[in-house]
Amino acid sequence: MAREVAGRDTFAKLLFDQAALRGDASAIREKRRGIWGNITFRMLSDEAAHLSLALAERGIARGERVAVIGDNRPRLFGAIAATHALGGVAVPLYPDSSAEEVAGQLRAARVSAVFAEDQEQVDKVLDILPNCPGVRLVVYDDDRGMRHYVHPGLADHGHLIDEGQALAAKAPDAYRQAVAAGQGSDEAFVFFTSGASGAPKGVVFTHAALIGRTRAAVQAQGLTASDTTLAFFPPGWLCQTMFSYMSSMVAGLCICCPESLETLIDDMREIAPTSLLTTPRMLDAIFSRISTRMEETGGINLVLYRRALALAQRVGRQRMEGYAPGAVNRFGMAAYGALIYAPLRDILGMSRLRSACSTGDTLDPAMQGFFQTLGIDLRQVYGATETAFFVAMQRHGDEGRGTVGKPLDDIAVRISDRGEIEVRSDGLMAGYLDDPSAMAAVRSADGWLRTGDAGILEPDGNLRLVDRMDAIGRLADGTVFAPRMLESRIRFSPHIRDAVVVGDGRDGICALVDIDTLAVGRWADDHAIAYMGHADLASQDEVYGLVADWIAEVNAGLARDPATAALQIRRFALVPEELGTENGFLTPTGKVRRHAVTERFAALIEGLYAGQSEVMLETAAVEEGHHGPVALKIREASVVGVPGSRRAA
Amino acid sequence: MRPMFQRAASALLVTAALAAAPIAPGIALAEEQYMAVPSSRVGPYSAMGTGYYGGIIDYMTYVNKTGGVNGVQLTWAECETEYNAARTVECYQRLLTGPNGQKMVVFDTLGTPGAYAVINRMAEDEVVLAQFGYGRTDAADGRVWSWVFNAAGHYWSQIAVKMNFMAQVEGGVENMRGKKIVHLHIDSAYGREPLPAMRQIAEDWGVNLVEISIPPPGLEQKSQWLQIRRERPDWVTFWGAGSGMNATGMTEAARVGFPRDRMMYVTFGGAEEDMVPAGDAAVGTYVVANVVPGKDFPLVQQINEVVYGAGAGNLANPERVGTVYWNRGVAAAVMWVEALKNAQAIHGKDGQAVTGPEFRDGYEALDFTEEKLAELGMTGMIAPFKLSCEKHDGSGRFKIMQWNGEKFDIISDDFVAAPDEGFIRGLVEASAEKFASENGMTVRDCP
Amino acid sequence: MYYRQAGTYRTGYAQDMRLMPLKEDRILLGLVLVIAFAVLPFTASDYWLSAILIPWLCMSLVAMGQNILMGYAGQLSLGAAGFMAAGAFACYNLILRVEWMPFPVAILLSGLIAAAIGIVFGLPSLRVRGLYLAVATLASQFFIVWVIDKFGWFKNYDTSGIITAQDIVIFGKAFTSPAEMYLVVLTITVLLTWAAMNMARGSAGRNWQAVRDMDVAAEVMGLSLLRTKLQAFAISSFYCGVGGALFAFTYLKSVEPAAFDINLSFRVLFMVLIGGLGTIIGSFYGAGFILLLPVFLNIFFHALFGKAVDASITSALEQVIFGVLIILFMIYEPLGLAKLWQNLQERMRRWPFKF
Amino acid sequence: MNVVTQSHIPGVERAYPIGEPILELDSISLRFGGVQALTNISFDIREHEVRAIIGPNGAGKSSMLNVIGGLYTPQDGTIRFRGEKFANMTPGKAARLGIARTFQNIALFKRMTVLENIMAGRRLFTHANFLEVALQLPRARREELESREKAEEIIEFLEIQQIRKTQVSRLPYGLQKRVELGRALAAEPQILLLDEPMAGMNVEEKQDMCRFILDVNDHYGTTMVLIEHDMGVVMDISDRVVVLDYGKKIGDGSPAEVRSNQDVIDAYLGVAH
Amino acid sequence: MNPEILFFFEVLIGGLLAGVMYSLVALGFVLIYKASSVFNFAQGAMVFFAVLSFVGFMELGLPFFLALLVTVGLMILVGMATERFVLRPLVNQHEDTLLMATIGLAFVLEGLAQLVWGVEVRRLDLGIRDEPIMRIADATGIFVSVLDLVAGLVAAVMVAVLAIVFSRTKVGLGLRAVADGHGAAMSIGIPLRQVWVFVWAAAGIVALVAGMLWGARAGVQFALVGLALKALPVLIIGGFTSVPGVIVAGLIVGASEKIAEVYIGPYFGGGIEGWAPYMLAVLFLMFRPEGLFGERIIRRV
Repeated sequence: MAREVAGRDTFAKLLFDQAALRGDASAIREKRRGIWGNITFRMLSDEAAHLSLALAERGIARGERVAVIGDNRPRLFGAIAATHALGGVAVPLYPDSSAEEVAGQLRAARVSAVFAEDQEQVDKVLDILPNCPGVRLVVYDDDRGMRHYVHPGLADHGHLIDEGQALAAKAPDAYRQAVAAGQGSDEAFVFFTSGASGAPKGVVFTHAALIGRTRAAVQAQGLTASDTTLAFFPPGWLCQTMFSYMSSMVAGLCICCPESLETLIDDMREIAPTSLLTTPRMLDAIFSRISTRMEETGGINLVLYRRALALAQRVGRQRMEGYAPGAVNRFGMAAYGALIYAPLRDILGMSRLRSACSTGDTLDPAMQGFFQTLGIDLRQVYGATETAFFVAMQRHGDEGRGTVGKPLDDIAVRISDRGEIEVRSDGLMAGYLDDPSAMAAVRSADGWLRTGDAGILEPDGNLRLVDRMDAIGRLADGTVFAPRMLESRIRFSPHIRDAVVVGDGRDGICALVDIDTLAVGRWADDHAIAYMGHADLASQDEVYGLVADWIAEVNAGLARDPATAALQIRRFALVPEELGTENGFLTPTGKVRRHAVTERFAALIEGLYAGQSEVMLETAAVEEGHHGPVALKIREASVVGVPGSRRAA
Repeated sequence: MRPMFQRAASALLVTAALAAAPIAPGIALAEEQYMAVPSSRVGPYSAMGTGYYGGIIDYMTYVNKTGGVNGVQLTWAECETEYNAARTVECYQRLLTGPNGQKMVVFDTLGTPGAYAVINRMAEDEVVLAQFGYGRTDAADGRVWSWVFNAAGHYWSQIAVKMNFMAQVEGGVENMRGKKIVHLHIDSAYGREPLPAMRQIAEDWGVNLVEISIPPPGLEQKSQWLQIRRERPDWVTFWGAGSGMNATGMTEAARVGFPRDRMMYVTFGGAEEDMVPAGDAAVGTYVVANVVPGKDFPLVQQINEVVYGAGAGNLANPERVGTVYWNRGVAAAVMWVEALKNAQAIHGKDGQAVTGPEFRDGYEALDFTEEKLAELGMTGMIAPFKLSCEKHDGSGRFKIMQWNGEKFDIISDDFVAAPDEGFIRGLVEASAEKFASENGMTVRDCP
Repeated sequence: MYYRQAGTYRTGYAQDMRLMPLKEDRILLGLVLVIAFAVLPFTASDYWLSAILIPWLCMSLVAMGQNILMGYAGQLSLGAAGFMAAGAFACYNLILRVEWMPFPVAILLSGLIAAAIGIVFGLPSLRVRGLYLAVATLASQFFIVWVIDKFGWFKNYDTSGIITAQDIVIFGKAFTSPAEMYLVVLTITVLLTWAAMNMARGSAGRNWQAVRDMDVAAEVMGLSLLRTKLQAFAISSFYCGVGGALFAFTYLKSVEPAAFDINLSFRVLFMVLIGGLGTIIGSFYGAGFILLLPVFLNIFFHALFGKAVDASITSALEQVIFGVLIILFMIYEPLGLAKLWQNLQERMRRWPFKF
Repeated sequence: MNVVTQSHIPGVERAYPIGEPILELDSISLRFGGVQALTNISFDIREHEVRAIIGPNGAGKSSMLNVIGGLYTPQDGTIRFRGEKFANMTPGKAARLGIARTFQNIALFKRMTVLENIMAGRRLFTHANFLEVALQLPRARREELESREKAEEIIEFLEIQQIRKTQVSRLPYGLQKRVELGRALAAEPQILLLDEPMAGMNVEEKQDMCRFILDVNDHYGTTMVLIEHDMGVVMDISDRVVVLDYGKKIGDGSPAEVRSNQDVIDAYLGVAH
Repeated sequence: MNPEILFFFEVLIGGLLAGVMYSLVALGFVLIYKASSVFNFAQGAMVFFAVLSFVGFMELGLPFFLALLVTVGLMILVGMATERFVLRPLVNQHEDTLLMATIGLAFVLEGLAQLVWGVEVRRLDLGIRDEPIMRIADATGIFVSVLDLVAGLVAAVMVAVLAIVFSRTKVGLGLRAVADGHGAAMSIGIPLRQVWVFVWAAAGIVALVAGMLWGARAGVQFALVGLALKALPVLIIGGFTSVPGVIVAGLIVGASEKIAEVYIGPYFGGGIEGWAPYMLAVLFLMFRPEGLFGERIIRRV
């Protein structure tokens, strides 16, 4: 059976290969019912074979699009693999999307079949089915609550596999033939952009493009078949699927699926992946968790922890300045390694981590420094869905300089005259769904794709990212500023979850700050401040004081660098609603939807610039029992060395 | 604060050192002899323990202050047994090797349970078990129990002496026929220890013996005394443990109107600590003494002067000098010291420490003649006796005392012996031989 | 700190449910066993072997029995010393009267005899609970000791009523030195501890705990309260009996029934409470604490004050300190030493965090 | 509530259609001393149905459940299980017949973990005696693994994975109720008696509980008998309802029938809620 | 009268009188158990501590009544200290925990008493003769001592006083409220702490009285600690919460153990007194698990 399928230009062929070469190796580990189940490449390949035959039997043909909605589960990967085996196109959707969003995406992608994880997803799909006439088959995995669903297009995943098995027995070669029929130029995936700026758009990729990009990414990270990764971001995010399914197919690494999001932390500790995809938001959450837990612990542990961090920073600086640390410091590092760094790595489940990539947003150098202190090799990756991420990646020595590293081997990067980053590679998207004009708008005739990001290519080849082109602001006096940089600095406080900086066309910079309810709540408990819920907490004067102190620190930090000295944050306000995915302020991957925030709090922003100390804002059920307008406070921030008036307009 | 801390720290170190077994035995200074003091200073038997071990320690202090044992200074370590067999075993093992690395040569548990708990370890460890008027009676046979001594008389000779005294009061052994004696005893091995001899004598004399037991702790003896009232005995021999039980015996006797001068208390129930709490009820009670209490003995006066005069006494209450238990402790310690002297002489180790076997030889060579007693300043305090290889029990003689409400009056001028000392000795040997044959013990040949 | 848990994942329930799922614990246990079996017998002094380790192990077994009954099955009992006496005298008589009786068999049978007695005295547990049951079990304590004391047959008609335990002979080899006896006790203790741990974490332990925590619910699940409680009594008495027999044969050697008095029962109770109710391993801690703390306090005070202070003062002070320690324990860690150790373990697993 | 009622969409086929009566209660009367708790009550429970017993406080609902579960022995009346007659039921007998229950005031084994509680519910499926357990003989090991597998299935079913090794006394009330349901399920019961499963819960928890009750019925086909005094919830999820008042049966039938029954309306109006 | 019958009466009366003495010790347990559901293991130690202190003060030269007053004050202090250092930190803890803490307290009290007053056995002379009252003896042939009568009287007075305190005073009301549940006590405005201090002090005074009567007979000494054990069967039979219950139960235990010992004991070589009360308690439990006057426990599901 082996080596009969020539070429490794489709994911189906790669799986076929993996199954033939390393059939007993783990492709997927899934924690279910308290233990980690094991799915080998052979099992995955068999499932793909059977499922694809059953799908074909049910009329799903080569080139048709198959949506998958659900969490990272073996069955989901099986569905993608089966789709690819069939020659179809996988369309991973976000499981959190609303029924309307799903309907729009199903229609846009002209999907023929849907793999839905459970009753919740099936309900969504069944609800919108009348609007999506193309969908002929809905497959569910978890039969919980599904027994009485009677619908002609509904099928049980397990039953399909059984059907496929029977078919395979009759036509043993069908799978191989189907796989062999695939070509690199076939469409492989449709991903939807997260929609941080604008509505989500479907992006089409060919097998060849993604395999090429994945190879480059795997190579850059140095991943091999012995690596494992934990998949917990939604599969609808290209980057996650690249880290899981695609990398597994290309490099043979093992994908681990946590039991549930609630047990993620424990599961991560148990499985201790060697490769990890993270986002600054998640790192921020981890850091904030460590800080608060450390504060709670107090005592000698806290002292040790602080000293350990301080020493690591000192040694790190020394190294950067080019001289080796002395014996005392080396001993200190070793001691703290045993006492602090290693145990923390262990607790985080990061002790075996060889490569951790952060993408999706700008990673604050200080945050990165923190994780590197712990001995975690955290690197920033720059890219977007259209480029299949991995445009640039930090290599050793690139960290801590605020750049996003050097471009990967298979991609060329240049900065346009407008200061925009443009890339060219074989691995870029094949186009937007059904919208050639949109493609033409971002890609030049000679293949350079405009990323929409402003950046600087430094002499040593490192790419420095400024911000989205359209986000870059210009103060009334002409000073250019990148909100993203400022926001990530504000966010570094364990008490702050998010911040949105405004100031385009204004005469100063102001910030809307979203506090971390948990961390600030603990802080309030410690300081005997009574509060009820987030909104109340975010209106406490003491909390304002806490944030004001931090912003003063941020301002001081900005002032130290002449390049940013002018960018002082003048005033700020705390937002009364937590910025979350469910209220639309965040994308599913956790990025702030800037326009959503500025729209929602337009009155507050006006108040910031009008010099008011309080703004009334109409709220829609901010919290139970709180209706009607609430008064939002605004505070001045202490500003360092800025000439001119402190009071705005 | 600092010196205190240092002491605490060094004590911790000592504990740690003990924990880090085995300890390298320290080099013993030639002029030191290590002694073990397994005291019981808390709990229900504390009154007994403090007096007895106080006497022992006071005499050892006295010896040290007056030049030691031929120049050898005595050192000792204490361990709290709480009069509990299990803790006694631990104490035994702990005290076995002293802080200076010397092995202990003699062990005295002041209690039958403790003595029984360690008795089988003696031969192996080569330590003398000096039972001072308690413990295993047939251990008086030195051929079987080569390491155990009973130099202050045992319960069998004690009961024989008591019955002899009763006969005297009744006007002769022949008058004892048909008389009734109640043996009122704590329900334990110790309470039953005199019974083999007692039953035998009662049978020989035609005495009606009734045995009634008191469950410990014996603060409530109403039913026993009701039974006694019904039995209407002529005599009661009381074998209690702990001053609560002993005092209650007398108050209950008073409540049922049983005459106290028809009650004879055991040596371990016949001390001031047992009598005083009973108040007036105790007046008239007879007690036998293997060591006579009192402050007038020259030795007692000297100790009072040398030790208590220097503020080095062990008793918290110096008033207790000269009481039954304290004097008993002094007498026990005198025997230790004399045995040490003998051992030094026999083995030519004048001015040197001796080992367990050497000490045993010294103990077996104890010969307390009247002259010796006079020399020691304890004439009339204990009866003269001589030990030997086979004979490990002492004189077997006791003085009869009667409580007068304040102190003990000595009734018998001289020490009273059992009516037939050979008979008791015969019982001892028979019992020991039976034990030896049952347990496959080798019987020592004595020259 | 010591524990490294990242990357230890389980692929089957058998792995997750083993006695010690953590590798670090297994290493620790292995180390303890190696020291206990291979190092201590050769290096520890006779004092340590015969006065500390042997009684500690014996009493740990007894405490384990008490803990099974009290900690797991929730039946408060004050009869441990009585069952120890039953075991000790049963063992003596078995060896005395049955010529071919090998020591291990005698020990096993003594345990079974104690268990049978335990079942009889466990009957009141069907009607009463808590302190009431405790007093009911006191009856067994007093009764058993009284019977042994009263009937000479149990003591082979020894004149003083004290038995001398026979030498331990296994397959013709006599185990008489402290190290040899220690090894005998250790082997039996380890085996029985293993069995107790299996029961405690298995279905038997769950049944006991079900009866303890909510007997109505247990009954409704189809559990027979009668059988479960009596089973707990039987197993508990078995452990007490074996522990008692070993205590008599390897530590006391000369035994009178009065040695198994009510105070001993109370001490066993303290052991369980201090060690940690409902933990097998806590039995060892508790036995160690109750048995050894007074010893160490005694040693400590003698070392600290020497002869400078009246020994009765230090002895009384020891008692006060012991009492204060117990109170402090109840205030700061009412779940006992086992919990303390567990907390330490948790701390080490969470290090550098506390929570 | 919309998620909850879905399994009862008219016309949608049930996975386990309602069958013959599995339990028949005939003229049950129960007295405590002089207090007449139940008077001459008869009704039946059909296989696979969700049967509710409702009534105001003190109506005798819990007594009824305790009679079925064998905790109380009625003075009069008989109980038939699949046609077999039982003069008196004992808890043990009930358990062996496949009757499991939860309690109004949570009766979990407090000091055990969630997993242990649920495994303890496997009582009737563990046959190894303590000796086999102590010595880890094959049967004990096998049964232990089987218990664990079943328990894990239930844990997944009830979505309590994250607390499986938590001691139950540390859990919030709502979760404890869920664990208790899990323990009852572990016995793989034919009939599940739920004593006020939603008492003291907030709206969200109630919804969850309703969903689980229906899912259990749907997934395992378990016959459910539940007590509630909150009529609203019961009406949504049960197939048939018995109404008790002062120990007497005053209504029996489908939720709609019961709702329109005048006696029931009176009884409920008479009680302030 | 037939001497055997007379003897029986004598045994019976002796038993009843002994029983009163048990009841006195048991009373202290009941007080504390009623108010705080704590089984006070230290009650025996309190008896020892109280009476030893009393004798100690007398030895220091205080006159009888002053010594009594000072000792009462001391027992109140012990009550306060117990509340502050043992009960308060353990509020809302499991009963077992509290039981264990009182065991610790027992060690502390025993140790302290011996530390301060030494280990010698003291005589306590209450000036009451403990010899048969000849007039009664002559008239009936039954021996009763003045001390016996005093003990009975003291017990009766104590029960009466306690009954009045329980029913008439504010503290007594609080006590009952506490017994009904701590919340109830708080709600009627009686601080739990005060109630605790009160009952512990009261139990201390009861202990002092019991200790004085026992001490007068057996001497003031450590063995008094063991009296607590004798009180256990009394408590079981009487019920842990009933003051009249322990009095009646004490009489039952006293009488039955004496009768058993005198009439059955000889067949077994005696000593059955040691376990007979417990066996009696077990039998009793089989038929009335809640005790003589205890409240019936009804299990609700």
